[in-house]
Amino acid sequence: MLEQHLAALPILLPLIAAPIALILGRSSFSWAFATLISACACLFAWQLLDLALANGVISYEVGGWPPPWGIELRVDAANAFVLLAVSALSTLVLLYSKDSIEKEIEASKHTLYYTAHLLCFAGLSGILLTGDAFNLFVFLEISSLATYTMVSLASDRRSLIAAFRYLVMGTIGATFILIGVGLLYMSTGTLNMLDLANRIDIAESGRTINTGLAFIMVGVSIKLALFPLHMWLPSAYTYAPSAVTAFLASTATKVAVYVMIRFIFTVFGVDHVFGSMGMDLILMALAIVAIFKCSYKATVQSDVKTVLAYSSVAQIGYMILGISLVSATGLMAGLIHIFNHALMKGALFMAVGAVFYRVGSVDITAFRGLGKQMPLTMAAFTIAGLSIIGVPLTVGFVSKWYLVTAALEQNQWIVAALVLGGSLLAVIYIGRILEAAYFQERPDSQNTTEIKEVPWLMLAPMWALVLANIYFGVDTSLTTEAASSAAEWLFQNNEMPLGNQAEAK
Amino acid sequence: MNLWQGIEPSQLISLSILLPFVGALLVIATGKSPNLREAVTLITAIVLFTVVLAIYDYISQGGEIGLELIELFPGLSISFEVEPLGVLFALVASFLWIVTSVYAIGYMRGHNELNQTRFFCCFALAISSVMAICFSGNLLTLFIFYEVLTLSTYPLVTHAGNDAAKKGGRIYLGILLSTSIAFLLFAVMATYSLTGTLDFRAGGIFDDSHNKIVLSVLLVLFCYGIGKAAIMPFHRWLPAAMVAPTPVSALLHAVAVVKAGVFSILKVMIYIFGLDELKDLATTDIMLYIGVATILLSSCIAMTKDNLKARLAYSTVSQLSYIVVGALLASSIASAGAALHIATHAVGKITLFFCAGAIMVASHKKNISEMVGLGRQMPITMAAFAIGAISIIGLPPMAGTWSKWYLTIGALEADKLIVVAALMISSLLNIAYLLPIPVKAFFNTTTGEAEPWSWSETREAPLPMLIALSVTSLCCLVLFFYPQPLIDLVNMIPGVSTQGEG
Amino acid sequence: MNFILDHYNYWIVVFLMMTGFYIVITANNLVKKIVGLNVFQTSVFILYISEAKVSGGTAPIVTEGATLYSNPLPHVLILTAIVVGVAVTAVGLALIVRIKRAYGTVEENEFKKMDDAI
Amino acid sequence: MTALYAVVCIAILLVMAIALARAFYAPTVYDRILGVNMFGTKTVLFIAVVGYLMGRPDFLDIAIVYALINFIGMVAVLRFFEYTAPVD
Amino acid sequence: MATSKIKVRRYTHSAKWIISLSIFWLLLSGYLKPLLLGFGVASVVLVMFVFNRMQRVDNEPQEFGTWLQIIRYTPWLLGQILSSSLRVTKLVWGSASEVSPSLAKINVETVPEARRTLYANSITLTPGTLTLDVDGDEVTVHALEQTSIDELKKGYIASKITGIWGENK
Amino acid sequence: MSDFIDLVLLAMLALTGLRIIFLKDLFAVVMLFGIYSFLTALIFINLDAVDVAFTEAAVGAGISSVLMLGTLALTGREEKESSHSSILPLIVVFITGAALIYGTLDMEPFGNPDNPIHKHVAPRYIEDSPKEIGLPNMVTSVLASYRGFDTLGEVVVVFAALIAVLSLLGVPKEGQEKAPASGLKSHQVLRVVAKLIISPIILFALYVQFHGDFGPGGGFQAGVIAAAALILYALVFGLPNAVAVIGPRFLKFMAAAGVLLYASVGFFSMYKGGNFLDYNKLAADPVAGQHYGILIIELGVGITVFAVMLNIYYAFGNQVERSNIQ
Amino acid sequence: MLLLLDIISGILLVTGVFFGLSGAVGVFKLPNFFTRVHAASVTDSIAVILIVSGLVLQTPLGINIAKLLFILVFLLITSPTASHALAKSARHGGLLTMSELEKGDQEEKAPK
Repeated sequence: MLEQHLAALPILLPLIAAPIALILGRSSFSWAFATLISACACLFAWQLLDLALANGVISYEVGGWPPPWGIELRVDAANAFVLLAVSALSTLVLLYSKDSIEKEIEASKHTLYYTAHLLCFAGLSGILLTGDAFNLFVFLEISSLATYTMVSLASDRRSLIAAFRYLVMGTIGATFILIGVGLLYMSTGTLNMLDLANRIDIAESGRTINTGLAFIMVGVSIKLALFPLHMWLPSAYTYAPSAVTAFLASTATKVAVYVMIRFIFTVFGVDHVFGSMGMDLILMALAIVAIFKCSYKATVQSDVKTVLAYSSVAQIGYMILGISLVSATGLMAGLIHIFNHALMKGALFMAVGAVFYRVGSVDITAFRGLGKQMPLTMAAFTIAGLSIIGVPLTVGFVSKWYLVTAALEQNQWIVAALVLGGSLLAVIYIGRILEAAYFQERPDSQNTTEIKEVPWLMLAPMWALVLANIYFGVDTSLTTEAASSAAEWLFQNNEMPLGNQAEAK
Repeated sequence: MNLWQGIEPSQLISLSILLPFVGALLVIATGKSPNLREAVTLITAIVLFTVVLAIYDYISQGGEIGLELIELFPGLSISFEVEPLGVLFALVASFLWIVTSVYAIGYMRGHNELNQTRFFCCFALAISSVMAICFSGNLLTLFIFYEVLTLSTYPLVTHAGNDAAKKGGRIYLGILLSTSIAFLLFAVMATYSLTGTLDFRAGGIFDDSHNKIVLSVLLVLFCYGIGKAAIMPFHRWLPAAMVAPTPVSALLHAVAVVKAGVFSILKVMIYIFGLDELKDLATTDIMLYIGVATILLSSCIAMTKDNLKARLAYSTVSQLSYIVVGALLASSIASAGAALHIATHAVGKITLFFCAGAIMVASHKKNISEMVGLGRQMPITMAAFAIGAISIIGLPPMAGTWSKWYLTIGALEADKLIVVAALMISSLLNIAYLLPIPVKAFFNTTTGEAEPWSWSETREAPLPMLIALSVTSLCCLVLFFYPQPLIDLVNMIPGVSTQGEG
Repeated sequence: MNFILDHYNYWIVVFLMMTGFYIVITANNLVKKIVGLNVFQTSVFILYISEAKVSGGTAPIVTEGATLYSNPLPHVLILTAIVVGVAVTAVGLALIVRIKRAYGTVEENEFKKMDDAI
Repeated sequence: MTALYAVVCIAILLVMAIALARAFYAPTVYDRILGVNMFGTKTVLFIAVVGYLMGRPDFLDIAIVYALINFIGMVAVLRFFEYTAPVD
Repeated sequence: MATSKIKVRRYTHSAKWIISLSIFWLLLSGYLKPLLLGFGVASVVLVMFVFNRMQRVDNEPQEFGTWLQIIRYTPWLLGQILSSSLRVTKLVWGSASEVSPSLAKINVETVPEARRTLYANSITLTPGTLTLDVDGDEVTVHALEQTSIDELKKGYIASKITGIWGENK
Repeated sequence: MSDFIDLVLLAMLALTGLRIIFLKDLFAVVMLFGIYSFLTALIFINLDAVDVAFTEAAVGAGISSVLMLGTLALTGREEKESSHSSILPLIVVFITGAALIYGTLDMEPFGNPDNPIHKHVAPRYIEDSPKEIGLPNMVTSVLASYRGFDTLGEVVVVFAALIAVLSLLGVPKEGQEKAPASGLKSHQVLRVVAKLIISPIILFALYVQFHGDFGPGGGFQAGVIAAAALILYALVFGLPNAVAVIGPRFLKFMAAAGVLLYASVGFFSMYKGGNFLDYNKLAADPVAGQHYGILIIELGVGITVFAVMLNIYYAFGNQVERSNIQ
Repeated sequence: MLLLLDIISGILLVTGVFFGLSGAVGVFKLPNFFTRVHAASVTDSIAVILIVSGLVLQTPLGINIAKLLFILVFLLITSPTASHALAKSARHGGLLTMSELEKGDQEEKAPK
């Protein structure tokens, strides 16, 4: 029973849990319930990944209708891998948010927050698992709406503007995707991604399809905050409540990156997108500019959350760079970085949230002397920060290693050099914060005795992520296996049969 | 030595790495009681030395030790492999750790430093990573622990916590991390993508099938990527790191950090490029001359520095380039000289730093101009200083003689007369900036009149410090008369020999 | 000529979309931005529905005598999309109300000045 | 009959266009509302007639909805003026 | 006694509503399948439930006329509408100067309270006049021509309404 | 003829769009937006998309406009002069538009029955759905059964919007004392008429709910219409009265219950051994199963949409009344 | 018989449209707002009545007739209500006085 529906459960569980959480009403009930559900979903995601690695593709026909007539959920190594990261992060952030949210959001809205979180999680799972282009749009909107809610929940008034900007940009992005899907549908008559891939006929209606491709790419790029379209991200991440930022930064954009991978590799085909359209060059250029421009911007910000937000944009550049290298290794590097970056940024934002919890500010000056007052938090921040820089024995190094390897494989020496050059900027922006934390004294005006370590419920998930940072930085077998089989699968999946009963009709 | 007989040889490696690590943890655990903490440090240091000796024993009998830990990437793991050069470095480092620990105990107490626990802990961590570097079996392992070393010494550099320390620390970390990430990592990965392996192999892993131009570029990247070797213009971190407490400077500049740098360079030249391949590369000469220029320029800068530690720092920069030059000469003798120089310079320079620290603790003097007549107050210290200085200059009967000798022979053999000349000039410069210090201390007096010396006026540094600097200065002497074990060890390095080609 | 007759519908729809898009980008007032967003989305809906049309066909509800029906699938999609649109609009407007309360204005250039914008 | 429906349709479209013009350019805000209201009622009629024109008159439900929404829209506008004094 | 009368009135009122709504449902649906009829019953019950809640909340009783009253009133109204339209049309296509708009307040004490809405809407629909305001016993009327006002003041419509629906008590 | 109507309506749309750009009076903008939605819905009817037209009219012209007006009541009517130049946006828009036009060049002719879009997936819906599902309205079949998952998503989107609005604006408290100024007290005529038509409208909404299988309509449209009826009540009689009739907390519960009702059908079919939302398993006869499934999920949709729309209006209305009192 | 029905409904439709058109023109042509309301409101009603009746005559007996009649009733109730409410609102908004008082000197009571 469970086995049969495994592919649907990670979406359905949070989807159903959201209204129940709303009905539960009491904030502690809904918190416990949401966490439990998220943990279950995480467990299922784990099993799914196992299953996908063992059996290849799992197809689930919702409503019992075979694709392309019905909606199909399609699990392979790639999305199961990302789903695992998302669900794990969701669970950890929920654990973390109990205390953090109490501080940052007024009590009457806690239940709404947990509901929104579950909705967002459900939306992200849906985006990952669905095999239907339009269904993807629907889930995209579920997660986006929940995201706007969560961003605007912060008490800072600037969060409202951030959320509004996010809403406008996000909706434009979604509408672009809608246009793209419409154009594709028009020239193929189908919405199922695999079926689309089989039926796309460049010779017949190339211009329509190419336009569709362009619109989907731009739309997804807005959602994943690719460089010139990233304007919404820094303010949204900065002013959102800490737990929200931790969740979004580590999942939402990653899922969008996955969507881009999915469209490029599964729907349009590498040969077309990169071969004849030359999209790889555009993506590569944008990714590199993103890495440098945004890393630089990160070095001159004074608000630590903004620093990390810009860093996120830069890191997304790395993922896109991996994709744009057009090789299995590059794609694998991108996928690994999706997973790894979730670990790093999750931990970093949680640590920043912990600082906010105690100090009430996340300006860089607020970090002064915290190395002594909040040793565990700052140690977590340090390790995760080193991971962002790409220091060996952390996950950051693993991603960077594969990325450079991929670049060198393609004889893109300059790209490889630029990737490494980009990490130098990370040294600067992480270094500034660490220096404040460890080598500057707290200003006397602030009462230093009150600042102590945060509650264990915040520390535990933070350190879980930090340890994961190290664990997956040393034992790379799981990530590498999953990512490489996913990458290989994506590269040669064009001949896959459609659904379980593809031959039925 | 039979202490470790019962243990599987491969476990000796992990033991040598884990010991200081465990020591560091113990230091944290015993942080509340200084005595216990220092006892732990000392005992760990001594035990470690015995382990390294055991390894040496095993190696000198022709044994081979290897250890593969975890597979980081498919086909690439963190692995260790003992070879003579590494043993040499490990011996030096582990021995000097004992000495430095003794010294540091005296220094820290004498100076009433804060955060001593952090200090000893990071110290032990640094040694741990140095051990890992010594025995690393491939470039990846080397790179990883190279980075760990940088990070674990950063808190040491900024130990004082004031603005100057922070600034120094920033430069230190900035240059070392950025060069290693931007150049070294890139070079490592390029090597991997070219050859498909990163293992250290006798004779190198590159061969004629690889594009010479690419290799030339790689050579430059390696040389600059290993920023710890302080080749100009990436030498700035070294003087900047002088803000650290003296035991740290001693460790950083004589043993752990800088030697890890030149050791890495030697290792890359010998085991990755291979000396034969190295000869054919266009950039070898360029780098060689940059090394030569570094030697001369930094010697000149050293002369202008009045601050004793700064002078010593620039001296270190120039001495490091000896080793780089030795490696880049691509001759077996020069390489042997370079390898030997690791050891001889280590003992010499650490003596000098010990002395500088002792002077600071005892008389609070930092500048050379203030040290006039100091020899009367601190005769033992200044005598040791003189010994160290002579060793650095390369005059008999001090250890430095041997390494300089082989370096010069190697340069001659390679027909690089400019290098020979540079070595000579540099020695003269060494004399010019080092010898005046003991001379002033002993023979000049502030009043101009030589007053008779008496014990009542001596205000030597605390006893542990004195012991430490005496031991190292003695080593300088001993290694001159009894260098054979080291030379034997060096001769065991494939392709390197003190006997010249053939 | 035939080509124009076959495609004019799409072209006007494109024009409409761009009108909405332009309003979203240039509008200074947030309410107008939301209106623009709606215009933009609504135009996309027309694109879909245009795709579904079959000349000579009739609405996809079974009736006697009809053989040619328009394609029902885009209709379904757009039903969903309309709902999504109104959901986004409601959230956007709610945000505007809060912004007005927090800043006293809903003109973009005015509250940009109030907070140091990033 | 179809031709007649067509003519009626076109005529209603014309009326709608005029109402639209009023809504575009109105001397007072009330004229604008008047235009919009007129547009709404004509739309209801248009839907009814178009149903007959296309031979499927069973979509009158939509016309009902239009009428309803048009009315609610008017009420909402009036309600709006309770709060903001109209200026023109 | 009085309360029971009100109760009875409320019941008959509800019954009227239920019947009208049921007829409305049947007309809309046109299906006589048991399932849909069941839905119909459920719907009417639901609507009545909501309706009663509204009644209780706002306390504004509504009264229907009988069908007969409506049927008697409608043709007259239709005729009025037609003539009014003709007048307006003439005005529109004629020259604008013919318009001489005017404004008046008319006393409508005779019209029962519950019929004032009907009265007001009827005025709007009849030739040349437009109700602007219903305020207690006075109705403000705008007319295209003064003559219309005079006609109104004569109480033609008012008497028509009271004639059909009865006088103010 | 149909093409001609299409063209005229599109032209009106284009003019409306253009006019919106240049109008600075936001009230007029919102009015024109209402017209825009009406026109769009007319086009939908003309293009045979009756269900969509139904929804667009109710949502675009109805709910959206009402909410926009509510917002305007709080934010003011005038748009101020924008400071940034309009050259860059114009270029962006022009490029985007040019890309789309380029894309249309390869499009199949408008309305041609041989287009690929009509040849691949759709034929099964048109030919087999009356047999497989047993409903004359194909849109309902596709919406509720073939793509029932999408519709679940749609309901959740609406639910998410409720969560967002509740968290942003809050809801009016129940059992508040009646604010004297609320409602259109002075419009006596309006009150009488509104009261008269509200009940039939609700009944009409329920009719739309239960007849979505046969004609245009369904849960979503029904929910919106019913909500519109109560919004009318709230507009005329004041928010406190409306809240007293149906309270926001009950609506919140309803919104959640609707989603759960929908999902429970899916889980029930899982329990019966089918996939999620596989209605064939709900009854012994697959067609009957489909019918039951669709009825119930449409009910779920209707309940949620009604509750959410009304509650969102409450939230806005509450803001307006509060600001009015102050 | 059928022809007769066609003719009658044709006439109804055409006249209905004509009235609608007149109203639209009136909305532009008439001099002030309240007169324009007259035009719009009255012609709306007649147009609705005529056109819907025309359609009813073309419809076979069934639910469609019911719906048409419902539309008719609904519009007949709401349309004058809306016009009235609008005019009232306009008057309260202060629109009445401007053009009215210039001409209407015969008014006995000037509105406030």
